[in-house]
Amino acid sequence: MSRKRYIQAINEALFEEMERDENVILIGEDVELAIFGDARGLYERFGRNRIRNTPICEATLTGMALGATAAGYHVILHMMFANFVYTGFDAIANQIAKMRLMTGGQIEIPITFIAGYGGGGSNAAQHSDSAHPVLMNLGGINVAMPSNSADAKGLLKTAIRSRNPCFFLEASARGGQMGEVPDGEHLVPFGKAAIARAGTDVSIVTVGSTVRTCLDAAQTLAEAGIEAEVIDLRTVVPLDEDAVLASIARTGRLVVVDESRDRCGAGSYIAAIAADKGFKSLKAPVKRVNIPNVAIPYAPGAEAEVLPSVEKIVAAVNQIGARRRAA
Amino acid sequence: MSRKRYIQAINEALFEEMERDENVILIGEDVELAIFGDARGLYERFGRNRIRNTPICEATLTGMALGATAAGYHVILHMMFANFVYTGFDAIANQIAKMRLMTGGQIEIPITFIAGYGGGGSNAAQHSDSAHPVLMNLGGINVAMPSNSADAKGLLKTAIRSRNPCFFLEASARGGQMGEVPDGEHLVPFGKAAIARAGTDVSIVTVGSTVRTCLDAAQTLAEAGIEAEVIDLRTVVPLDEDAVLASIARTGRLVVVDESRDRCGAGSYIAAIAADKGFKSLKAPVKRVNIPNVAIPYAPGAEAEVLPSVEKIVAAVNQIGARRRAA
Amino acid sequence: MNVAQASKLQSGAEAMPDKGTCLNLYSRMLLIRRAEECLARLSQEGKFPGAVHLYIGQEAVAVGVCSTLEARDWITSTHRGHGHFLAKGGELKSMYAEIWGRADGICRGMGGSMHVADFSKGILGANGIVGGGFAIATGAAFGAKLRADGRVAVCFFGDGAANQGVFMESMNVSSAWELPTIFVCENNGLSEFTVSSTVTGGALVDRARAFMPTTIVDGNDVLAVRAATEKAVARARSGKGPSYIECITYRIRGHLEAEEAFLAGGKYRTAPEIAAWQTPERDPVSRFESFLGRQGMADAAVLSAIQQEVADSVEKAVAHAEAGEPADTKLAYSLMFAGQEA
Amino acid sequence: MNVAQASKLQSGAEAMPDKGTCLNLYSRMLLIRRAEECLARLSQEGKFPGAVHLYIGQEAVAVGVCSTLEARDWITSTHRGHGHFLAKGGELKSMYAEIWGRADGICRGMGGSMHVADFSKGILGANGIVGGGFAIATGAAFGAKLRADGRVAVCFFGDGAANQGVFMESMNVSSAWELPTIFVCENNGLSEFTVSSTVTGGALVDRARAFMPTTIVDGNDVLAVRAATEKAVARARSGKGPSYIECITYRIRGHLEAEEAFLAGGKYRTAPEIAAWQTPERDPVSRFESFLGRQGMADAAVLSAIQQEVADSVEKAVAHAEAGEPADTKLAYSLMFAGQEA
Ligand SMILES: Cc1ncc(C[n+]2csc(CCOP(=O)(O)OP(=O)(O)O)c2C)c(N)n1
Ligand SMILES: Cc1ncc(C[n+]2csc(CCOP(=O)(O)OP(=O)(O)O)c2C)c(N)n1
Ligand SMILES: [Mg+2]
Ligand SMILES: [Mg+2]
Repeated sequence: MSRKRYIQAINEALFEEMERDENVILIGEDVELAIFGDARGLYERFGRNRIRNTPICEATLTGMALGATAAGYHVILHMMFANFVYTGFDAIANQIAKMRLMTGGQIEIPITFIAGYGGGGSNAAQHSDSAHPVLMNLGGINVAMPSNSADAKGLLKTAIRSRNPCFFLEASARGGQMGEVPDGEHLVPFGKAAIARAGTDVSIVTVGSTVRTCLDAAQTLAEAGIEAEVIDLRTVVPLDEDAVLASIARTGRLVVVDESRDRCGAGSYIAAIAADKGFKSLKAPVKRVNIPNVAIPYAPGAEAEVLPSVEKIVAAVNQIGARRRAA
Repeated sequence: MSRKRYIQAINEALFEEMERDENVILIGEDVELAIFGDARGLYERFGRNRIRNTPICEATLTGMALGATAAGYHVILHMMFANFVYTGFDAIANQIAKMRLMTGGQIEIPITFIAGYGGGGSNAAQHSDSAHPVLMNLGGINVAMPSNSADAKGLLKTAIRSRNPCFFLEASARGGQMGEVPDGEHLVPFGKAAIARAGTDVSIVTVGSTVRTCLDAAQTLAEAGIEAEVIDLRTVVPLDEDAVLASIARTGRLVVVDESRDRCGAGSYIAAIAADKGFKSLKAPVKRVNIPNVAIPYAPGAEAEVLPSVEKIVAAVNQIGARRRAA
Repeated sequence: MNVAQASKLQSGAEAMPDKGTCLNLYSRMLLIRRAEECLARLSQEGKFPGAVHLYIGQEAVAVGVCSTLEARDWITSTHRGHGHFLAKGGELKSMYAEIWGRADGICRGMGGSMHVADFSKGILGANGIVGGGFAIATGAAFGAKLRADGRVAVCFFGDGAANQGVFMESMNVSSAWELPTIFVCENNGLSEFTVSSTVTGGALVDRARAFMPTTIVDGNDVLAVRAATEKAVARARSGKGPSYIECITYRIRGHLEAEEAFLAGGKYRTAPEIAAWQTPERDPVSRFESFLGRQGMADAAVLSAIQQEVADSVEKAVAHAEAGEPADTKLAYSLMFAGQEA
Repeated sequence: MNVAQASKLQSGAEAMPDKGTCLNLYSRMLLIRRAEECLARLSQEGKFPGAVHLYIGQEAVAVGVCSTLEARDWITSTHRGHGHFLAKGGELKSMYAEIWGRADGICRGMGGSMHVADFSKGILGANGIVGGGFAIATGAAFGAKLRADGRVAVCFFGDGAANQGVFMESMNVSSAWELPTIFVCENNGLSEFTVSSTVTGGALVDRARAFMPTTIVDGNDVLAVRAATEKAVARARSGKGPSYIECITYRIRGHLEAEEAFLAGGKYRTAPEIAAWQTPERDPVSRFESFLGRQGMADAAVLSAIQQEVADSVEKAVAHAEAGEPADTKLAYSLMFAGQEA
């Protein structure tokens, strides 16, 4: 184990996987100088045939990633901010998410997309969106959203070894967060949630940038005598329904927290699963703490107002009457 | 009242609104020859300064619609198939959905987008998608999805008179469906659901292309003694939560039906609302009948397999034990 | 371009391939022609689901271009993709089976006409998104460039697609990185039911000229197309970068079969315009047939043998498709991901 | 283009505006310069949230172009939008207030630096999406064309943005429909931390040449920029269609303030390269200042009066922004739609 920043763990995964497999290449705008830090040093190590700055043309870059798989490459396409996923959305939604089905399974599509998502930095509406809901709706794309350094490394390595397209979404606000990362080969499987904190009174299901917030909320709740269980989904496609259902079975109460807009967001989907397969376990309404149906404002106070927070999570838990169980 | 096809009702709305307001213009690929029938005759009536064929360049067309509003136009942009919404997604998601907020409310954005959506015609994955979930997630866009001729006319007229961006999604498979349309001025407000069929035993909440399917299912259920209430949402943004909650309060049971993929789809969102604000009313799990998380296959049997159907709806209702109430 | 202008373009006759090659060109074009005619007929009879966009009139482009390619080279195709599929070596039987929605279709019935693909033969798919092939071809070419293996990627696209911005983006990447991408514009003057010139600024070739060598050829002259492509392929294989070839041609059938139903009496072109492109001198197939005769490469017997062979293939393919099993209705769940259920 | 090449471009001195105009050009450029320098300083001091992309070095472009426009004309801007905003008549005070996230910011604190807009003055917004302005400007120009009211729409964009396909799409629509769109490329040779030439095929001007009249000017010569724009505006107003003006210039500051933090020691340009564009002969402001002196249009007293006025404005704007109320934290809910809660 060693302590590393979230962004360093990503960088390590890229290094290791590019060392392991020479068919892995990384392209994107400004990846050579590695402005997010995740690609730092790769250009110096692997050179221009493995790491390459592209022109600004997201619509083509996404389609090119698909084309390059025909030549046997695993393409890592760095899309910078999740908002630019919309710019390159056509080939993602119409080609990559559908191509394997449309060809009757002739092909595998080993592409890893990287994009930073989420608010908190006064980056305003065009640099603060979370794109995972629209990606989740496409059907043919895996979506990994690590909440900590170890998962950042392990999930990215899994993505790069997978034969399927995957979005690896970096929590923009978490890049500097420290965490323990196992030494040596460390892979985190897709579709296996983690119990980030065990608890008996309420389940808080979350992913990515808000896991930390939920853990902080759980701490606050604990001080008030409520033991919250925090489930970190790690990947939203595939999604570990069993973990969610098992947790609700234990606690009977659910608050879903994530950093995406509410309408057709990730939180709504998880709530829907609970309302169906978990219904028998539920003792109270399923609450959602996420982003209201607005674009992200610039001014810090106005931005904070629309982001998930410890206060909102605690309030949601209290609203559904989670109480300390009799011992 | 007179009987009209769904597509004719749309055509009528376009005629009337373009007569009413000379600032309304309609552009899109092949709108002059009106291949879907919805724009038929408009070119002959209004000429090239009001109706205009565009080049194939969805990414620019969506942004142009925004620009033209600065010159005081209400732009109707016909995008043909919902899949092409993905092609023009950038300006929709990054500009139009956010621009009013980003400018501090300086502007209104009167744009009506039209697109046909949904499967059933062996049009394969790139011509059969439903784009409403991704649009719903953006936050700043209204989404109208008429299920019948009267609503098709009334909702489109409302969209064209509104000062906000709106997607008017035509159910591709319903273009030929006949229905009564009120004569004279007929406007249907946004955010007001209709009780398409009243019932006491189970609520079926649906919208657009699947309303007819749900009514057929309700008929089948009635024959088995189960009275289903069918709620036609009409618009999914804004969404008439009250109508949904009131119906569940009456029936205690909910099946959500719509033609979009399950993950972060419209159905999941409605189920999530029920699991929160409607929880007290619910006597059984909330079931979703929609599209599984796949692209739409071409072959008719394989396509039918993934679309909502009477059988699936009936099965879902039966699964949650809806029974005829004691009289 | 109208017929008179197209006729003035340089002919490809001087770069004459040998007889065997010529007969192959002929039989491939004829196969496409007959296969498409058959689809037109059976579409009217409702023999298969879905729509078809037929390639009749443009056969010389696909065949001329693909005759210069190796099996390992790639093509990306369009919504009008049957001709490209067959020209690049796709199997008629499995294409028909696909269009019929059969389990043994080339895409197991999941894609249909607009998505016929055979990656094992470098056919990266017909595409329902206009302009969808640009980036895919460019990405494949990028792969070839990185491997320095001499493979090339041909992107077929229409004059309508040339208004999609990905056209410029792909040319830019191909040019900046000297990729072996060959941009083949099939300029048939039409973009669905819109006359392309009404929605197009300037000349398409000038867009390409900003990035790479360009040439305009008579797209109904299979040898001219072939000669132009040979140059582009040589340039691409030797690592020098992309080329643009514009083939002036015409679509004889409607945008899609049964377009009348969509048009409801509306018209976007005239009967004489169509007829002018169907004369024996303009039609790519009959024109090349006469040419073979004049060159002494094929007498009536040779031609009729080829014609018979083609007719047999089409007939067999229909029988095969008709007899096929419907596609597996549960397949979608397992096909979305490799080794993962949807 | 390097300094030596840029210096050879045609100068605008022969199309000399009158003295009043020239002094306005100077004071506008100076206002932008001082306002940006102040932001650079206060950014380091952490006086406002969010990032700023400064325009220092490119002032002649925004000012030269906008000096030819009427209030009713439109501009679309970029992530580097302060200069455009101020040149088109936007108010410094309300721009600063916006950057400070204040309730009385021009966008009520909702947009920040990257989204400063004043629709009442035809400023259709800075934009965080590279290339986002192309279609918006084209749409506005389409509106003007339909109304035949002689308004024009100017689209400012960078050399990096010129690789976005919407550039070609917008030029195509503008050209096909003869729209009054004026494409102003600010070619500063840089695209974030990438030297643009490494990701760009061919010459940008050739892309435009396929659609419309083009010209390349020294973007650090305000009169040259103005003269070129005057021609384009005249053409546009008279209904003849779009033009392309490429302004060769250079960005003096980092891509965004505090870029060093992102670069972690990495370099994409050299100090001498920057210095070469900062000489009195190259810098757009000091160069025009000398020119005014040489022409006898402004003596030291006139210049220092202007300088004082500019300094005062900046100082007042800072004080105003510092003293402002924070943006309303609940505003977002009511701003997403007109007359409808989110
Ligand atoms: C992104 C997208 N927009 C629109 C369409 C609808 N469409 C299908 S074919 C076509 C015209 C294409 O014209 P061209 O590229 O010249 O090809 P041709 O039909 O002439 O072979 C259009 C607009 C589409 N399939 N995809
Ligand atoms: C769609 C999109 N892709 C990428 C970015 C990130 N980005 C911001 S500015 C920039 C470079 C723009 O270069 P140029 O257009 O030349 O403008 P300059 O910064 O030189 O003024 C990039 C890549 C973005 N904001 N939007
Ligand atoms: Mg065409
Ligand atoms: Mg630049």
